[in-house]
Amino acid sequence: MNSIILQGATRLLVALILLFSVYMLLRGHNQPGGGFIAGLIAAAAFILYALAWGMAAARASLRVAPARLAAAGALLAAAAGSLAALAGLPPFTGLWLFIGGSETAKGIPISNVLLFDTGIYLAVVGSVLTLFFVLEED
Amino acid sequence: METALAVLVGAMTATGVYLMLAPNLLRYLFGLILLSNAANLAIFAAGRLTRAVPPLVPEGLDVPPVPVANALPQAMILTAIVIGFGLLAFTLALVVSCYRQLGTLNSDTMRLAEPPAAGGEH
Amino acid sequence: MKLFLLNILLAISWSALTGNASLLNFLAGFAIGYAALALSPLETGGRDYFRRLPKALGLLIYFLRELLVSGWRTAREVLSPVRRSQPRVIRVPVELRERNQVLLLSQLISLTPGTLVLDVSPTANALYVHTMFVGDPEQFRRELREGLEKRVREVLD
Amino acid sequence: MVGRKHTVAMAPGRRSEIALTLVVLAVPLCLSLWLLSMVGTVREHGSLEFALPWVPSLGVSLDFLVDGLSLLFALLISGIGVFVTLYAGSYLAGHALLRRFYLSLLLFMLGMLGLVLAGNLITLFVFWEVTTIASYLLIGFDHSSETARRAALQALLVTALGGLCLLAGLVLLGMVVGSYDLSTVLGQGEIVRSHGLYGPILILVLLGTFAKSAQVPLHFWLPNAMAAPTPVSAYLHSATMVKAGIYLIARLHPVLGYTDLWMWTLTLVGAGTAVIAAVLALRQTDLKLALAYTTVVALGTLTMFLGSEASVAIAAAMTFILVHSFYKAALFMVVGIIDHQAGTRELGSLGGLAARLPVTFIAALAAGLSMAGFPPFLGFIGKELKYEGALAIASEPLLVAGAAVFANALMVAVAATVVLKPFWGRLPAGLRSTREATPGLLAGPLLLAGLGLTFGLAPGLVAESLVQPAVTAVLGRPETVKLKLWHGINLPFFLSVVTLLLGTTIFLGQRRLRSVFDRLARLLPVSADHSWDRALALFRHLATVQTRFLQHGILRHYLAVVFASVAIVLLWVLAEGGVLSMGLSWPELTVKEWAALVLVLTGALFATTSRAPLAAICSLGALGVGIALIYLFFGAPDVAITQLLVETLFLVLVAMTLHRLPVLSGAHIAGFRPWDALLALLVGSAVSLTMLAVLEQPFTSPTRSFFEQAAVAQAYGRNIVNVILVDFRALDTFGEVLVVLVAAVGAASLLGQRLRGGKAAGGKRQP
Amino acid sequence: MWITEWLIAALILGGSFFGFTAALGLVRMPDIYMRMSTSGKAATLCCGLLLAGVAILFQDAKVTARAVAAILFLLLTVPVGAHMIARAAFRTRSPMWEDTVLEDDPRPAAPAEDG
Amino acid sequence: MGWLLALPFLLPIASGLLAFAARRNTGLARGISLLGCGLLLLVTAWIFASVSRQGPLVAQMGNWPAPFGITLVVDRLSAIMLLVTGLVGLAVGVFALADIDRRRERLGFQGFFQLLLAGVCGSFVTGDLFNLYVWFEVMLIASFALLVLGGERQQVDGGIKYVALNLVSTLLMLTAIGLVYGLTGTLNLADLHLAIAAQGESVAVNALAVLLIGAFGIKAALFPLFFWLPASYHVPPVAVTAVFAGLLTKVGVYALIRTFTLVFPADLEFAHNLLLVAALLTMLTGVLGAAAQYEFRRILAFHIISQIGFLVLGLALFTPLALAGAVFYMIHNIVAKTNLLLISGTVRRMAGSFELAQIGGVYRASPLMATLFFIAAFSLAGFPPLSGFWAKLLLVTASLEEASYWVAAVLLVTGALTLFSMSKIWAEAFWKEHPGGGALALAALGRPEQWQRVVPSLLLVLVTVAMGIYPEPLITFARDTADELLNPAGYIDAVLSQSPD
Amino acid sequence: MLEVIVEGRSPLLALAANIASWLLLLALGLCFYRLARGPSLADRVVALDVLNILAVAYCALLAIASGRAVYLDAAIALALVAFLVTVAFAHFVERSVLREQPETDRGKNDVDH
Ligand code: NA
Ligand code: NA
Repeated sequence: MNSIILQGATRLLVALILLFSVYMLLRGHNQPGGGFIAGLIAAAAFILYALAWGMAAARASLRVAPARLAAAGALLAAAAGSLAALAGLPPFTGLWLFIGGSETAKGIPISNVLLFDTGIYLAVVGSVLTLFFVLEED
Repeated sequence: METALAVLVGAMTATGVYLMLAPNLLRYLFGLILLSNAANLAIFAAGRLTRAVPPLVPEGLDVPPVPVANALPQAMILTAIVIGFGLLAFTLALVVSCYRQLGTLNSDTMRLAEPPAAGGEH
Repeated sequence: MKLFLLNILLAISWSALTGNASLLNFLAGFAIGYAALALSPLETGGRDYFRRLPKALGLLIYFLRELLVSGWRTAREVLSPVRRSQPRVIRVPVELRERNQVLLLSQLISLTPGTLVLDVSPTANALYVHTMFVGDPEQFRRELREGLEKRVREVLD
Repeated sequence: MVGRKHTVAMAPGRRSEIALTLVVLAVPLCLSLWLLSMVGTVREHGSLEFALPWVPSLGVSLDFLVDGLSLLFALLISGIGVFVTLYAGSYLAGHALLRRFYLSLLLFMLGMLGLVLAGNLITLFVFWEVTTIASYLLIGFDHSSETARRAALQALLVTALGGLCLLAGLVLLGMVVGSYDLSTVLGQGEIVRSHGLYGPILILVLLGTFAKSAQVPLHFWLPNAMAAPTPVSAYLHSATMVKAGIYLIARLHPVLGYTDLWMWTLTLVGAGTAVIAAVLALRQTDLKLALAYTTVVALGTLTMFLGSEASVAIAAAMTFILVHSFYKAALFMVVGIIDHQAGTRELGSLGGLAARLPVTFIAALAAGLSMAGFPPFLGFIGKELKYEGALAIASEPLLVAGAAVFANALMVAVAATVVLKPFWGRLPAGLRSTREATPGLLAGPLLLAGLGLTFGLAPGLVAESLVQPAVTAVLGRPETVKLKLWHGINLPFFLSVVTLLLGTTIFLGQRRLRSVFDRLARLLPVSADHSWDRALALFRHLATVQTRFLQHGILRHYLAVVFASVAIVLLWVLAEGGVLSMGLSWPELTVKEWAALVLVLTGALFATTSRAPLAAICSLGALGVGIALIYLFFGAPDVAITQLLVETLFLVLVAMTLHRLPVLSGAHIAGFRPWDALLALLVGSAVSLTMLAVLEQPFTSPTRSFFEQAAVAQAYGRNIVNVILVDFRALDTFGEVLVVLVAAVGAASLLGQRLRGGKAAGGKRQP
Repeated sequence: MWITEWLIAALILGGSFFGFTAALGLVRMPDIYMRMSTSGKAATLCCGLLLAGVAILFQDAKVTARAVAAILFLLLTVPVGAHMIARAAFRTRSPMWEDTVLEDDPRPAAPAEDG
Repeated sequence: MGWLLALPFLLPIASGLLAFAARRNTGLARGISLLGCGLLLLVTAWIFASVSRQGPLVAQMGNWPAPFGITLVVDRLSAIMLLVTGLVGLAVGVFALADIDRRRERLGFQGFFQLLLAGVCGSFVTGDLFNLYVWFEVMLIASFALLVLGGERQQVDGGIKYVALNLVSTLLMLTAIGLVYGLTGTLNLADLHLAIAAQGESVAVNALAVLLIGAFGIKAALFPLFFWLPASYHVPPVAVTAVFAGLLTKVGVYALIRTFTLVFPADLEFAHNLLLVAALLTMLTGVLGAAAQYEFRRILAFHIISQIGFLVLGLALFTPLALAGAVFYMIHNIVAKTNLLLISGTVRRMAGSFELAQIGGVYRASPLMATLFFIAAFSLAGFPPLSGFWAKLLLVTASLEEASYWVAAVLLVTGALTLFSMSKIWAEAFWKEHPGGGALALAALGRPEQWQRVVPSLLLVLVTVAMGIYPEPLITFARDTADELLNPAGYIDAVLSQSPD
Repeated sequence: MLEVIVEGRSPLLALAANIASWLLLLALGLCFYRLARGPSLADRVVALDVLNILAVAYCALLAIASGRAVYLDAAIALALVAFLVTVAFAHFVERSVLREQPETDRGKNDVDH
């Protein structure tokens, strides 16, 4: 749309929104947020990018085709759910690992649940962007 | 509280249905949005309402100290919102495609798949 | 350099957002900020960041005052039964070299109640501003040049 | 394809055809011999049974019951099958689809044998329908002809409709008896006849058999079925399949017979059929059609006799089945030969062929004499027995005898016509080059006619071995049947003489009579064939009208019907349950909650009433904010955030597409639609009331407390909603993401495809 | 203690006052440019004051950080949106109040069939 | 166990996503898709074998005990539906190789197809009401994409109606499920049974039953909710129609059977009456609609509706025999109907059109296709000794045993009218000479295409014939299924008693 | 302070919150009025924009009134993305006119009534 104001603001906003999206993703398990909300926010960042700088630029910055991103996200979610197989548990069973845990604090949690949420995040970003690009460009 | 939501859902349903019955596909789409929101609110009300206590467990506790809002309907609504988003977006694309291909958004004149003669001699 | 600073800034905001000042969290914020920056449309090249911080604070205070004052003025205008305003569209030439400066300036103008940037000239050397409480356009241009524009230049030069 | 190849290379093709015919011929031949070998046993022991399990859970087994009745029919089927196969091999020599013909014929033959030998009602029905299918294929054998296709369809539908009735009847019968096993069923006559369902069972079964055996008014398909090749007509539509109905009537005689309903139905329908068909037969100028109608006469006669419980009448029927099969098959073959050799079977263009087709003539004469009931042919015995049987029928001997005499007289006339008209008189110029048929064609009619003579001279050959066991089986009690050529001068003989005289008179005065009959026939409102067409047209019209009414292609009417039906049923249920009179308490809401509700409601109303799509879109945006506020008020921040984000992104998507849609023109403006508004109100109130009905109930949920207890302790998360989404019910979330993904890729492939050819927009630009 | 209470109350009331005037401006102003001038910024001001109230109330670094973040985000986004829509209205010649003084019009000449 | 039960949807999801990723490389995508179909058939066969041996299989997703997590349950009904889905999936998957053009494959046909199968299988394995909704949506959105894939004008037109009416069903279903939760506080089907039984019959239960009948009735194309089906089933490529015809509406019927045997109490008489009336009208309107059509696929489409009536009738009568009949009919119908559509595609390829007036000569051109059609069509019309006969016999017997003579009459008349339509197709497309020259011989299609078209049809016809000639195993299975459905105690025990691993 | 709020022991704040609630709701209603009246799409979009910002304010107010910071998250999310709608519609407004839809009356291109 070629507005220097929009473009200028976007320089900072895109980074901020992306950052915020990761924040929402990571805290989702304990506070409002989660993969889906975060994915929508991240998609909003790229949509903003595209509105300000054009579709081509936004696509270029994304580096992968959004549909692929979506498929990869869904596969990641499936893989995260399938990790339970390694422990001989049913699909989508949460596996938790607490790094540096002590008597009082559990330490930093690493889990396939977060991986699952990340898959959701990527799938949502990819899907929403696919939709946006196709509706905008066709 | 739920009673009010029930009435609201009914009203949204009514307006949504009225819109969906219009010949213009965009209006159908708007009606769908209304109906979809109404369905979500219905789920919300069905799980019964709790004022202003989100289903979060505060730090340091293992269970919520006070009665919190019912979490399961919220999860259901989240899923439904997302699914609704996908369906609505696809429908939007279809409407666009429809206008591009058929040159109209008036569903009364969309008779390509079921031409007036197909059911007999119109 | 500028990017690096920005990255640090992002890492700090991350720590603030998450409310966790640990080194690990800061590093995580740095990494996430790095990725976010890599994806965002930033220009390269850098300037000294710390030199401008006090100026920026000054600008902020100046702006907040403007904001409150004009906010009150618009509120009065809105509430009063008679219309006292005289809307105008004024062309404001700017002597800012960088687009970022134009951006900041126009953001500040737009944020101020009663003024609104309608358009930017193609070469970014003039703004078209819609104003409501300006009696004399020349005075408005002067005030802007010596007020906001100067401060913006000081911050971003 | 096979056939085409064969026409090109004639000689080897012919050889392989002959080989094929021989192979096919082996089937009925072996079957006949095998069946013959059972004759003695059956006469001794009454019946033989073979049982194979098939569908025990439904009480259906692959049982075969060989008793006098089934053996008689089975022998006829396989025996005549031999001749027909032989005949067909010559008749269809060089035909492209001979192999398919034989396949259908064998299918038919097996079906027919299965039908008459089946020892289980359902198994019997299975074979019954197999014969229907085979008949359909054979009638439509000349598939490129519209007439053949129509005739095939007609035969199929009429017999299949009958079949459905039969199925219902048989199932009911099985239910009443408690078994589908034929032997069991046959022994339960008393129970069946006294059961309340006897009437329906009888009517249903008889409808099936009448359709199959071409009883008036369901007879019309049979003459049309003459579109089939002559071997088929000879076999199916005269000698065997049409007698399947007769077989079944006879078969179920011990169970369903012995009542007034049975007697009157069969007698009246049979007599009516015989008389009407006789009249119709005489009107025909096409030899094959004339024969076809006499088949209907014969079937009517048989039905009539089966109504009786007198053993003489049954013996007459059984004998007549034999007689009729022999002469009718022979005569069909003769007509086929005439058609084949002379190229026509129109009476008007035939004559004087006796010199040209002497052997054919002999066969025709022999068969014709049997048909007319001259001694010493089996036909004579049959006719005498018929009159004896008619007179033995207790209730209405005169009616039956009268009908029999009338029908037989007409048979005499038709026989004379068929035998004399083509062969005597002046040979038309066009037929000078007619040559005698090949032995393959002649063997069948000659042998069949010869059998008629042989059994006439020596009736003992069939009396005790075939007819008597058959009668025993039909009546369900041991009977003795003696067949004699000469009974002395008695009432039946007198009737025979009358018949012959009457027949001769009719034959001689045929032309005059034909006009009388024509007038007579015109008195009947329409021919059944015509009615069939009318019924079919009416049905098609009905189908079209109802489809046009329901499936009209207008989307919003579809939607209206869907909404209306759900809403009306729902409201009805709610009203029944007293929800309409349910007391409502005023909701205790705070100001801000009211405000959010009002906001949402206003948004909905604006979205509905605003004429322009753009205004509606903005209203929906506002409504979304209101809904998000409601979610926030009642402790659902995750939902609220998602709602806001989704709303925002959807509006962005809409905004991105709007410029391609006609949102600025006035075309979409529509007025108020009162009916739609009414419907919308109905739906809305139905939903509201349903919700109220549900919300009125107390709510307890074990899952709720489980999630609250387990979120932190077992799933290590403090946001219970998120824990549900990614852990407790992760599968839902996974599915939901798939929906969005497919929606996106689907939209991309829908919109991205035209501009970029094969490439979809979603992944088209690689960095 | 009471100072905080009064401060928060003042912030709440001031904020909502500006929010109200913002909406009132939206309704009362005669053309879209004046509506935007009086509404968006005032609404931002309203948010700013209320968020400041939140920060003061909670006195928690995390909450304060988020409140500040929200204010910053608003300061970044609101003028951009306002500018974009104003520009669109301006470029598409959305009608101005008749008393507006149009000093210099950068837009191409309006087509003849206007009206 | 958890893995075995999750595989029916995980496999097609994985192959679908991979096929999406590889969609520009059509060869690879085809390979992935076919492999997926093959594996799916194996897995479903394995599940089927296990279930028929040891009764309902249960798996708790996420290792959370029922009713808190999502439970997968495969009882006999689910197992047979899964198996037939695997079969149809493989047959259509192979057929699609010949039928779907390159352009559509590049647009992602294989991926959508696999995800459709995933949705169908997911619906069959889940033991959770809301999860059922999710799988329905997966299925629905994949069907949307498939229906309009290629974007021809007619497709878009039909697609609009399909989408518009199906979305109503989705929203109805969602509302109904939400309210069911509101009434019972649970979503697990087995738990729902207990909760609703504890409530007793109330107006709320009745109203929810109506809502669910509405929602599933639209999916199942029940009268008067079926309009979307004839409006759209003739517009996509025939492979798509085939898999739709075989599976989609049947999932709706499955859901009806599941809810009205498991969730709602058995004495919900008004619902059964409602279903009965709807079923009868469905049968009649569908078959009349077919009689009015002169387009191969539209005839078949209307027959789908009529046959849905048979299935729902089995449920409405609610006797062991009737339910067994419904189950048997469902399997028979899926196989025969899918096959008929596949054959219609091949006929169109040979004769050039779906319009009966414009085609003909296939009987002469290809005895094989003629035989395949004949068997499938007459099986559909209920002719013995083909599978349709036993289905019809079961239902007729069931209705007569209930003394529902009208029902039996409608059943039989519908059968006859089906015959009318089938013989119409036979006479026009097969017997009649081609009005414009002649139909292509099968051999003219080229080796791979010939195989890809014939082998699936042949496979399905063999199933039809086998089911007809030796129906005993399936009938026994169907009766066991019916018993299991009418006595859900075993199912409930299996679900609620199973503790996580 | 927070406990005071949560336990409802501050009549001053409760009163202030109540008044503020009223004012903001009134404001939302006014936005709605503009939204409905238009007349141009730009007017509606501006109204929607203000409505969104006021919703952010309302979230803040909720956070104060309930003493729960979670409402802040909704506020941030809304603040970050709501203006996208405005930008997108601005995009549309410019595009739809500049692309010259023939039936469009330029001066009041998107006047709906
Ligand atoms: Na299941
Ligand atoms: Na179907």
